[in-house]
Amino acid sequence: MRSTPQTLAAIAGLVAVGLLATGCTTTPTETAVGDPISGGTFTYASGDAQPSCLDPHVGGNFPQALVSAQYLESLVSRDDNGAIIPWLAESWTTTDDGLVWDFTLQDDVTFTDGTPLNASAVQANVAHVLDPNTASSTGYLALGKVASTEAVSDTVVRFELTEPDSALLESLSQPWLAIQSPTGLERSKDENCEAPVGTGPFIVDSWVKQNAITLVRNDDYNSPPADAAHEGPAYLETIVWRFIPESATRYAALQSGEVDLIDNAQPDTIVQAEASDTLVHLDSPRPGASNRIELNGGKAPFDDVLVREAFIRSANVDDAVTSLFQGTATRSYAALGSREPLAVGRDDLFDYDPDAANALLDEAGWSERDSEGYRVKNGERLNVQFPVSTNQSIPAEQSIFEQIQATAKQTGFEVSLAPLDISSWYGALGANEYDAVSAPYTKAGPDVLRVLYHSDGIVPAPSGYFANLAQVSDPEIDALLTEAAQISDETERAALYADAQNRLLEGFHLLPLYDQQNHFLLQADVQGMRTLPSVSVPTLYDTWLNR
Amino acid sequence: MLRVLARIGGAVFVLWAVATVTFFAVRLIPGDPAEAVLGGPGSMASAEALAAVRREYGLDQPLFVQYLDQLVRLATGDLGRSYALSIDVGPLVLSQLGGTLLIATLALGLAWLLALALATWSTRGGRVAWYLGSGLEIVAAALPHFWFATALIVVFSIWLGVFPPISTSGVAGLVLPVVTLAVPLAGFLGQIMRESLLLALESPFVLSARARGESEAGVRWIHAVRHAALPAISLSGWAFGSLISGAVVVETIFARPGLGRTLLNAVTSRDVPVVVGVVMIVAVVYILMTLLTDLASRLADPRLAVRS
Amino acid sequence: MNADVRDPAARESAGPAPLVVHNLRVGFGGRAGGSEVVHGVSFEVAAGECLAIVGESGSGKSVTARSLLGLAGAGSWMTADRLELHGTSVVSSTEAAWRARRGKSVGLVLQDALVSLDPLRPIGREIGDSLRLHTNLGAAARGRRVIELLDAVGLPDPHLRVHQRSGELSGGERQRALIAAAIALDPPLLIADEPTTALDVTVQAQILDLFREITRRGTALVLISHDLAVVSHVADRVAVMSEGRIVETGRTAQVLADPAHPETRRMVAAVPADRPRGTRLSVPHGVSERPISPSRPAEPTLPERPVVLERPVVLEATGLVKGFRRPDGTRHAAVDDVSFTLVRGTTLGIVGESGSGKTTTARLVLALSTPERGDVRVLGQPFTTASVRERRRLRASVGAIYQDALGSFDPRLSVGQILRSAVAGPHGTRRATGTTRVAEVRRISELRRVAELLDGVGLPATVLTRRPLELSGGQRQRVGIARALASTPQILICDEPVSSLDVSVQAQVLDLLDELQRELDLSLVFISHDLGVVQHVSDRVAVMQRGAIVELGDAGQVFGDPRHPYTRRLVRAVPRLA
Amino acid sequence: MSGDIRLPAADAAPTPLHDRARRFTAPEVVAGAAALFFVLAAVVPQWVAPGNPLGINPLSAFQPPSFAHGFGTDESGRDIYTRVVHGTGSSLLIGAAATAIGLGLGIVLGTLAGMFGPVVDFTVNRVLEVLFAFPGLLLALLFILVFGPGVITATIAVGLSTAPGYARIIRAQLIAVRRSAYVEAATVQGLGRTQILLRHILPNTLAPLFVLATLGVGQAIVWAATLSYLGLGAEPPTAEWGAMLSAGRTYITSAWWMSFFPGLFIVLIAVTATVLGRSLDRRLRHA
Repeated sequence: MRSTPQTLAAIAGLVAVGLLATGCTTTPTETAVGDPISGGTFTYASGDAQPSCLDPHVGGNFPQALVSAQYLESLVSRDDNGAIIPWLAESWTTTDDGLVWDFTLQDDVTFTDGTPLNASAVQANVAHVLDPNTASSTGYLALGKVASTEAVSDTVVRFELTEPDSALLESLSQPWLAIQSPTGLERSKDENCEAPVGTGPFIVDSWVKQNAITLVRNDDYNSPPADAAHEGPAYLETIVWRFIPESATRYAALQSGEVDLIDNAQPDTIVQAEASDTLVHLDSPRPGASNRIELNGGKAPFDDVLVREAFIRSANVDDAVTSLFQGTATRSYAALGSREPLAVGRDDLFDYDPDAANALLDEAGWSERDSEGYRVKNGERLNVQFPVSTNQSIPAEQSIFEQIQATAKQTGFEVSLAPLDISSWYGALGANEYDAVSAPYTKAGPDVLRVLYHSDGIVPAPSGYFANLAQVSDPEIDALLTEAAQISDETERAALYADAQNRLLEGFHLLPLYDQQNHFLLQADVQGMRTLPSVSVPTLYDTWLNR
Repeated sequence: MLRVLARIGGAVFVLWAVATVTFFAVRLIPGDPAEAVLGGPGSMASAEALAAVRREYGLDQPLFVQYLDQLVRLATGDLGRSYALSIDVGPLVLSQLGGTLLIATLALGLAWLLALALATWSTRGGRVAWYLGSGLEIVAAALPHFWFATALIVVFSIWLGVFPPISTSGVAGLVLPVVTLAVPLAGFLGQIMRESLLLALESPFVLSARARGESEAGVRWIHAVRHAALPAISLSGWAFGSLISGAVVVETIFARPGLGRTLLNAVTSRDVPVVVGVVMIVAVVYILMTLLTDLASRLADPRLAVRS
Repeated sequence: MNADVRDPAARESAGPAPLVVHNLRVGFGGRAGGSEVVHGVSFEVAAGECLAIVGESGSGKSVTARSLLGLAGAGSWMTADRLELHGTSVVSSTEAAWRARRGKSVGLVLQDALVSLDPLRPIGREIGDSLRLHTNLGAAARGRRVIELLDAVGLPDPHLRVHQRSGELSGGERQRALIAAAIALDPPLLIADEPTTALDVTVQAQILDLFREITRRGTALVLISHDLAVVSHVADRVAVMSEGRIVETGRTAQVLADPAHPETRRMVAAVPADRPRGTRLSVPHGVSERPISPSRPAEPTLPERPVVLERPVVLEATGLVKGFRRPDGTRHAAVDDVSFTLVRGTTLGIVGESGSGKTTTARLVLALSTPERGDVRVLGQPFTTASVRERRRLRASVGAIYQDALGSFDPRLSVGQILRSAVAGPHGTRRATGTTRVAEVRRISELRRVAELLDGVGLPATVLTRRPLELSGGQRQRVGIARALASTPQILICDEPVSSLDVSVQAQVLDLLDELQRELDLSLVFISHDLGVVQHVSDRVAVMQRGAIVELGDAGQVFGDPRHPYTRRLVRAVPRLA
Repeated sequence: MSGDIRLPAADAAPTPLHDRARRFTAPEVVAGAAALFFVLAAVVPQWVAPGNPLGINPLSAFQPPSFAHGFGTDESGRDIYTRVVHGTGSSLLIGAAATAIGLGLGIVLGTLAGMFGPVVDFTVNRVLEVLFAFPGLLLALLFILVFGPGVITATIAVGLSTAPGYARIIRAQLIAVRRSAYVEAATVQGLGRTQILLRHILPNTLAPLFVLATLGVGQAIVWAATLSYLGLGAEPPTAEWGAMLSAGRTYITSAWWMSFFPGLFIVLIAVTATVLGRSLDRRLRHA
């Protein structure tokens, strides 16, 4: 009897290799890869800042998602086509009005501290996310419409909503709403930040600040998502999660074999890696919004649509992208990332056209130019304050801004780039001291548009932060987004989102650049490495080392 | 005895001053510390939460009370809590201290060896060696750590692949960081050592040593080198300080755990308690280091023990 | 030149001569270049004989001495028809061969052991080195031998001394240790380069005795010195060197009694000891007058000047006390109840060995430091106790000359600037004041005054544009004197004014001071460690020891029949031409 | 012991040594030329490198050094040689300003300590000890933490962190001069305190500071660059060397020239400063 699961796993592995060849997986080399080998230590080198808390409920940023996906699991997940698939919840139902959702949980799952996964556990998590002291940001927003939860039975948990939320499942698929052990959550915030307890394939073993997080295999693991390549415990014995901020160092570490995988790979290193046969490139753009520059319509000069268009027309993004990303990223013309089936691209609106830009500015009354060639209107110079978060944009991106600055200068825009550390950056946004900004925001599904462009998003949180940085307040867009967020019929939903996006793009509220980049480089002998389609965070559950 | 007491008094004074300076400097920092505790303005911290934090960290107390409170806590070795990492600073800083001390000490040693080798070699090998030696020293002294470090990574990790670019369990990971720190310092020390070495070699006691039949090597290693070492020894305290400065860069580039990297992260994330903690611990280290160098110079030069 | 300068006594002594030098040439840099500094000197030294090579600095005596050990210095070259150490030729020895000989067959003693012994190493080690290098004695055996040696050179309780460093020893002890290191292997030839220059007279005498004893043991000694008087007692023969040549050589007594070469005459004449007040010490170049032999005092070349004693007192120090705190906290009095008076037109010599408080006294008299007790009166008016401006006014009448003339000049200023600011005085700074004509007039009168001063101290106007650094020691001291005279003072405080000068230069400066004193009716306080000099220049002499004046009286009396035992010791130790 | 007695000094004037000090050595000549270049680049960069340091040309990005672009091009196709040359001005300015600040503070503290009696001396020395307990970069970082990043703060920060060192040197120098024989001689001549201060003490104390300054500028530039490199100094796209380096370090594996040449210039300027400072020092001492 012992042998069965293993053989099963083996077959699953093989199948997986076949199946997932299409998806975001390391496409294995032609030479037949043998059976997955169990064991070994995997070193992950992250370029992100070390998270201050390993519990993604707290705050809720991407670095947290990356690491927590190894030890925490969500109720649902998505497959490569964006369809919602079961995970901790094996099934779910919703009422016609879409206000009540029942999730049936897998019954034999326990957290790694022995606490059983049940309805009350899920309730505890929702409560935790909504608790102000948790200071949850991303998760908090995602649960915006949840009025209450109730345990229908031990295995069935009910979500009652204030209004229909067609994005609920997408929200729940995100790591920021991953389910943690209620016993763990009862601990102090610090303890839980040190080592959150989940149901995942790995367990947080230790966290040496400034150096590495060590994860060990969860040998009783039995709750892989439906699209996993195998069942039972993970192959890897240990994961060492390191933080190497210097991209050059990170790449050098990969080359010298010190680490097995690096994230935030720089374009030039990607090109090199693709040339080599010892390294493999895994490109997995993030879902949700595309990477874009928001134009602050809430104040001059961008409160004038003509000026917004002029700016967009005078920014030579295409050349910048080709030169800086050397083919590793494709220009986007949409508000949503290419991973989103409902994304609408409008390449007709965003081409570089200085003449048009000049005309528009003259029309808008910015006709004079001062000695330095910048446009002025009644003494005011046409200045664009552009705070850049050094922690959040990769160097190539900052270079793009520099190039936009340079091209926009030709049409008379003075773009003031201000690289700021994260808190000053938030500060600048909170104080509305910006005209253009690029703010990454990851939320699965088109509903991210509602977060980013619904006028409600202008209302700041106590800290002064708000999501609608373009400060779009267009009743029509609001209506479209609200309806789309409530409607359950897929085709109508798609239509509504299409309208909303067109209106948004035609209003020149944003300048799309490219998908949110998410490149990984890994050793060629790393097998079965893939990212969870939900928010494109890697999962090492199926990963094994072919050495 | 009296001198010892004075010494201790001085040390305590310096620590107190450092603590005071940092305390008040930190109070000038823009931004609400309470917000920083809750993960910066990016978080959706509620008003209550902020209030709670202010209470927890005593930020609602009057400034002077906070100051006294901090002094008391520092006196009892409590460095407070990190905003960003939400852990006690004391243990954190101590855990980071080891790594920095390790590379700093190794670098100091290596710098010494290099400087000595260069000085002795360039003072004996004639004109060419002289120019080469002093040239090397000047260039070395002018090398920016970050530039040199990246160059080393490119050459030794990427091209040759002999040394890992990041901290590893083994010794190999130490090589590049230590070299990065050591070479510029060696440049400085070398310049000083050569000057005093020449002075020593021209001094009468070397002549009488030669007149006794002492060999070139003997003259150098029995007499001259010791004199050459003296000024360099007394500089080691300062050198150690500069090494800690260098550690900030080196630890960031080579992704090493250590005070420098901790400090830099703390500064960029406005993690005030950690900054204070690092500054304090560095001050302590510096004081100890100067004590050590004083002792060392006394050992190397008995004349100091006599006068002073 | 002279074929055989050997002493018959030495000729009898068996075995090859420890040192034979014939036509030795030493130079630096390119052999072809005129960089030769020793132009073919020849001499021999027999066992137990002491040959003194005397010459002024720059005469090439030290280079000669050092090339006898192959240590002429970096970039030097050496040729000789014969250069034999103990019978073996070393003209073309390899460095290794030289090393084998140094310390073994030739020992070298340098001056000022403070810097000639490694200050970081115990003297025991330093001395032991010779043994370590040339014998295969074990550490213990070496240790024993070192103690024997220290004992032999007369160092008290050697077993303690071996562990001390040169810094912890007195000048004399140090010198003995250095000698011990040189004779450790009992080399047949010992070379001593200015071995007593840095020492006090009494100590100097002891060291010279030590050398005598060493030669008596049969060691040949080559004694290098700038001071005839010093060597005259030790040396069997003297070789006078000048400009790289041996200009005269012969038995000591004969050379001193009847110096043939003008250079020798100059040196003989320059020795101040036992030369009456007012006798000219310096012999103008070229002039070859009859030698002055100490036995028959020469006619004073300047008219005898009556020393009138009922003339006014210009300077009066009473009960001066000044103490210092030692590093260990204990106080010690550097100057302890010192009182004296200076009569116009006379010279008060203050003599004493190093550390006796001479210089501190000078500083007190100049009001550079304030006494704890006692006071100084200048021209009958309070000086130390006067108000700052009052004192500044009085300073014009008190000039000073220092031992280290160079150090006493602002390194940035040229001689001209130095003298002009001295002439202009404290109020000359305000250049811009008055109309341009006024300024112009002042400028001219200043320049004239500067010219006078230069003339007075016998310096050419060309030095005006030079910086002191570019001048010779003698010239510097002359500038110093000129500056001191700028304010037409009546009192001149001279602190070791000639100690760092060559004898002949010293002679010139002393004569200059004497002349000036006559012309300007100056009153001098002349501080020196050199009794010979003091005896020559002083009307009255104060002998200081450990901060106190132990004897004060007329020069003749103090030197003629000293009362205080210490004075007696000093006077006995004065190097005279034997 | 026998301090008041000296060896017979050569009565021949020591002119040769003096001449040697005047003569130029090969390194000095080279350094002089380099200095000239840097000054030109700082004052009239467009002469040394015509072309716009900010002019982008995306399609010719990442060009290795060639005839067209001597130092290659950066990620935005800007000519690195042009940028480096145009960066000289700001880098030199930063270095000079920082040194000025450091020296200024140093002079104030040093003079206080050296001139105004033991009490002040003691206090100032304590202050210096405290400042020394902050190793250079720490002080700078703390300062930046308080006043925010940027060129100006970085410059001031570097200046601050160098001040204590200068203060110590100046104090020592001042005390040495005050105790010097020529100051005593001046007193004996009857000059007043202020006269002595103005005529002798200040000139002789301040003269060596030129040397310190020259030596300091090089190091100041390096430190300022370090701060820019850490993202706390100059802001892109300013053509400041440190900023260029930190931009270039991302592409170090594919475009070494982006960081090599700015770094090279930093090293060169520091070396030049050192060589010049030393020869200046030699001249001040020997003439």
